[in-house]
Amino acid sequence: MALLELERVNTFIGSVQVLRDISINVDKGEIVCLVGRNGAGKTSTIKTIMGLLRPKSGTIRFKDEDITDLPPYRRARLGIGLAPDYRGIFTDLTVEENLQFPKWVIKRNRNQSGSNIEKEVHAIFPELDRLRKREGLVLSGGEGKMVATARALMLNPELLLLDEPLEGLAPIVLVRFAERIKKIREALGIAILLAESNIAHASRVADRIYVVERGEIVYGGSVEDVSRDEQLNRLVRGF
Amino acid sequence: MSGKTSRRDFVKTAAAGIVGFGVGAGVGYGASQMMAPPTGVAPTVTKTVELGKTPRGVPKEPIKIGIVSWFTGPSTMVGEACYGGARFAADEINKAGGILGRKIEVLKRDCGTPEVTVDAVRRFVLEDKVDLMGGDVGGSNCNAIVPHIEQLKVPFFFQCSTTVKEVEELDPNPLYVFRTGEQNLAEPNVAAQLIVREFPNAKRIAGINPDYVYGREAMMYTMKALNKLAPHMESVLETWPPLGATDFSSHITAVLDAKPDVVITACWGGDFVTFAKQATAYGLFQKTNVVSILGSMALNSLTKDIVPPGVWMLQRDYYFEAPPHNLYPLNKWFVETYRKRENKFPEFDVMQIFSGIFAYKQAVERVYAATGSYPENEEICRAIQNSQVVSPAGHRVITSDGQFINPLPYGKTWHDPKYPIATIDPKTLGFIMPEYVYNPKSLPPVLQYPLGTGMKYSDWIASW
Amino acid sequence: MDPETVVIIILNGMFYALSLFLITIGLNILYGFMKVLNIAHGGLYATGAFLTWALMNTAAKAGYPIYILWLCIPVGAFLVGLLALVIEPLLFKRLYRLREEYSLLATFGLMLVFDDSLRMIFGGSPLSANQLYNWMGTLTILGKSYPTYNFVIYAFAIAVALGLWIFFFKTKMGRILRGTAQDREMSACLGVNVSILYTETFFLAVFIAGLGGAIYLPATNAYSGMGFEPIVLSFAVMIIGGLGSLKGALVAASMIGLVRAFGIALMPELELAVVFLILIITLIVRPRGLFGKKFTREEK
Amino acid sequence: MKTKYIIALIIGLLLASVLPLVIPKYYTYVLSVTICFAIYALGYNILFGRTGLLSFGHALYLGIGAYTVAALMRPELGPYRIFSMELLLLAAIVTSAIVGLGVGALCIRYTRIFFGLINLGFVMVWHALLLKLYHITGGTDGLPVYIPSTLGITLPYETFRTFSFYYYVLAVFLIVTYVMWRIYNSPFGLALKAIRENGVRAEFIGIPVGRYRLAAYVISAIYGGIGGALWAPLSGQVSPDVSTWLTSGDVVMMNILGGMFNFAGPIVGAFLFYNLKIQIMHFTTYWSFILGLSAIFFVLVFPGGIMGWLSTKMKKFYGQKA
Repeated sequence: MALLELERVNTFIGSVQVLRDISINVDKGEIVCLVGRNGAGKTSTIKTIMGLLRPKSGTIRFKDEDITDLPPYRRARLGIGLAPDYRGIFTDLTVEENLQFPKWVIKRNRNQSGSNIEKEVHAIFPELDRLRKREGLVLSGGEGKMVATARALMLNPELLLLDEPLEGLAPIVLVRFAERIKKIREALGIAILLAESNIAHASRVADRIYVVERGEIVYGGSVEDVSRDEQLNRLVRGF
Repeated sequence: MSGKTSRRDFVKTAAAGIVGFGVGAGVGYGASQMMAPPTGVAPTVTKTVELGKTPRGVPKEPIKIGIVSWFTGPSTMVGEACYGGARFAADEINKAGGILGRKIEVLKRDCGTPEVTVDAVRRFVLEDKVDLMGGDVGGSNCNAIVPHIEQLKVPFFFQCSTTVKEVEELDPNPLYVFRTGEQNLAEPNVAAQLIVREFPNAKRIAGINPDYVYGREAMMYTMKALNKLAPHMESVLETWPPLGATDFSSHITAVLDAKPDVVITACWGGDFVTFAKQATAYGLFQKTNVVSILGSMALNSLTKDIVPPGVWMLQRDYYFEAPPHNLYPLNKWFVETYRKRENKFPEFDVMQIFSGIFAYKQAVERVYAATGSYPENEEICRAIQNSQVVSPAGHRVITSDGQFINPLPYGKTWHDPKYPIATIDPKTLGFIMPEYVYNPKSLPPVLQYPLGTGMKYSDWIASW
Repeated sequence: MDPETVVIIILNGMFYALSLFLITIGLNILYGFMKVLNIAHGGLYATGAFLTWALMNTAAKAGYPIYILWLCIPVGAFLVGLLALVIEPLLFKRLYRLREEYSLLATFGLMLVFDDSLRMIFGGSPLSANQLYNWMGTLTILGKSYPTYNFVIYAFAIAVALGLWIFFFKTKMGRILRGTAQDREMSACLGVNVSILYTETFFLAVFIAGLGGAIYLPATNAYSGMGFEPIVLSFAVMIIGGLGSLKGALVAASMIGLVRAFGIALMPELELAVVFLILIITLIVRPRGLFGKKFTREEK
Repeated sequence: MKTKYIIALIIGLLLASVLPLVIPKYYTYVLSVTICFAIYALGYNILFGRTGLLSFGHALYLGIGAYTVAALMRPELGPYRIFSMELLLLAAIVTSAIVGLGVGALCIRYTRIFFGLINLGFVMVWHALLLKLYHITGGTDGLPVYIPSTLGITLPYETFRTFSFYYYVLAVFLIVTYVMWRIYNSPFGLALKAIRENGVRAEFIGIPVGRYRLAAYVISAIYGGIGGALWAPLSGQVSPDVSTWLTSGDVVMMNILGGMFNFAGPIVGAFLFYNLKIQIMHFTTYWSFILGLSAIFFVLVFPGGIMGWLSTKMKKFYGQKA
């Protein structure tokens, strides 16, 4: 059964329609990737799932619960974690404080494994120890992505939303980070929905892929099928 | 109850327009020492008659009184006093049948800044078509509106806000302007006399005065008079907190640092309350002598724990215990009735507008009686000039330039368990009589301030 | 001027400075978190004084002991805070979305409403509650009398400053606030109920302003219009110190307080102008203020 | 289309010129004051609505205009006193332009709240000087303003304030409104709009943003000066309270009430604001309570101001027709 289900979701920003009849689903423990060009609607989809954008019609279900009208903080408490494309690190706070932030907010964790999550996260991202005292302002791009991801995990979510986690990373770092994403699933068994603009990168991590174009899902299927489909590849690349 | 009879007496007395020393005034404090009452009705009356106008009937519509004063901001208590006094007078007159049958309505309008005051006055005249105006607007606003009043040709009864500048420069020959209280030039003079009398050995004088025309004039003329009366006294420091200040500590510290023998303050209203409280804590009252020129405007706010005993307080021209109630029942009735109405003790503003309105009433009735025609504003004003009126504070003579002449009560503050507020110790209560107000060295050589000659006040002081 | 007097002048300057400080903190919090420049803060300061007056006056009339009167100060401030819980959801929630000038105008309107409501309820005469001030008596410092109550104010303001510092930098709630101030969307995504947090923050800011009014009441008095003068000076303090800076507010408020106190002693004619000249010079030389953060491109 | 405008204009003018004959005297005076404020608000809007700079100290220029007039009429000047309204206006324009240029040069580097507050700083310094330089400015008393001669004719008190000066003010108003209309529709005026929308982008497309902002500032300063200069003889008195941050708030209120993105907005706003104030003051001393409430109401309900609301209504209406 699906963990997250979007059904014919239409979203507008102002008077511009950014999502048209989007229907996707993510199952438990699955890594799903939204692939599309810049401005295709990936970030809008993720924002709609998080509640930062309100759909005009359609429904969003999470764990069989209709969350279409819930505000973001309720969704976060239900178990959706987000690492946005702009990282969203609190620059005034140290890395440590950034990581602790979700714990301060939500006093009681969803399941009782709350105390372990910290260890698990540190096991996945051992570099965090080194950064601990660093201020959010002085992090490099890769470090920022890592902290943002780790912070989202501290919510102990069942669904992790990663918006362009691989964008702008150096090739070596990129490969390593992609491995980490897989490791997250292995260690925590949670589902991950990520947005990516490069099919090759997406296929490194994803089980399934949705291709988004102009706010519409144009394709949904396995990684292999997409990689072979030259037309889709061209569509996503833009040439 | 004696209050009731007195009131009727009073209304009757005033209504009949008895010139001279009436029943109430006869016992009035210091009435015998009043200036000789000049007579000014006759010329006006004859003039009207000579002109041979068709007699004007009594208008049907009520008489409108416009009160211009502070109804917002830190000085609201002043506006409330003026408005309360005017309504008090109006109610009393209406109960007795009005002025020639015309009832009185009281309107009020906020003054605020000089421009707003000018606008308020203009609006009263042009839109509401008031018959007379009154109010305590403060020195700055007074200076601003006086030229307009003379142009708009509607009488205005100032309470206590007239300045030397107004009297000497802006409106030296007023017709429509009346000053129901002492001019500002009176007080500094009296303050100087008080200082010379009470502290003959003082040398160093300091001042904490509000930073506007009144405060400036009060300090300047007190020092001018002191230089003449006691040349050994000198001003060592003058500080100017803004009107409406909440923190006087810096000013008090600066004054204490100058080690004065006497401190003069013209702070009034809420300012005086704050000043008194902070000055107590800084030990100002213990370390030096304080003479307050207008502190009594804060009368109802001076709860017993604020004012320390022993501040010399000049009471402008009316203090609710003077004339003493046992000697002068009219005052007793006035204070008691006002307290019943407003749950407050009447400040001098209350008394001033009250007697101003009665002077107006008296003038209208008198001219009407003489000519059989309802008078125009100009006639009314000329009839008020050089007339007299019985007021709760005693007898009032009105000079040809619209000045109500009266003695100034003064005394040291203390707390009488009878009252919830600080009052004047009756043992120290004294009056400075009008002739001394304008004549500080009645000790020889006698110099009379030549009222009405247009001599400048500073020139007069210089001639002592 | 003897050195003793200089000490007293400095104390006087701080007396004035700390009232500005207590208002400015609230302004800073509201601007820092919600980007609302709240002119009505002066009105809330005044409300603090008036409500405390009502409590103290009732208590004194009923003959309650002095510690009850002390208690009136926090209770009065708390009541003002409760007021914040009403106006925040009703008015300010709608302002967060609007442009700055709209919120300026609306809070300006609210300031007028506050000022007049106080006059309607409490009348126009100044109200004083002197029991505590008199009870504390006078202290002799270097041979000069000085009101003991002022030290209560100093101690109190320092406690507030320290307390806030600890709150913002050492407590969970404070750090959540700082994070939310920077990125409200992100913190919502991390589970923060921003709407409630804003209400709580608003309560805190208003509570401090109310405390300012309450604690100054015994030393001065409450009168209608009392909120207008400090609010404009507090804007100056806020800008000179740097938007959102606690330290800056303290330093700038002290600066203005001292300039004013020495100005009265040395050059009374220019005291008021100097305060605003400092503001202008600060803005020209260092627009982000003494302790303000560097502007981001968007803020410029 | 054009003829429709011209007919409307002629009707408006006719109405404006017969109005003093119909309405009570006091309201002719009120109307004249309103027009002065309309000039002031109109000038403010080129800065606020057009260029997007919120100044919280624009009463500085109202004060400068008014005090220039009052100062040149001072009796101390003896034979050098100026009574000609035309010369006084010229003097007010020159002084406000000079001050505007100086202050503006320091201000225009900033935007948003910083621009607003640096202006607040200047108006308060000016206010403090007016207040404290007692011997020059009269302190809190301010200065009296005498009746000037208009076009060489001096009229008596009543006629002047409640009749003749109205037409003078109206004439000046028409001229400056026309000038402002031309400015709005000039390339310069359109460039200001671009600056408001996005200062950085405007710079990229070659608009000298700083200089244009300064020009807008000086224009608004001059309009403020004209408004103040015309208002002073009407009032008959100027005092430091003309120029405070509170009175600076009034002009912001006028612009927002009327609608700051509409050319006629500030004029409507000034009319509405001043008359609202006058009328409320008539009924109650709690006028600032009602004024405050209406400010909040307008911000929440008509954030585009009266004219903004009207024009969207009109557009809808005409849009449906077409």
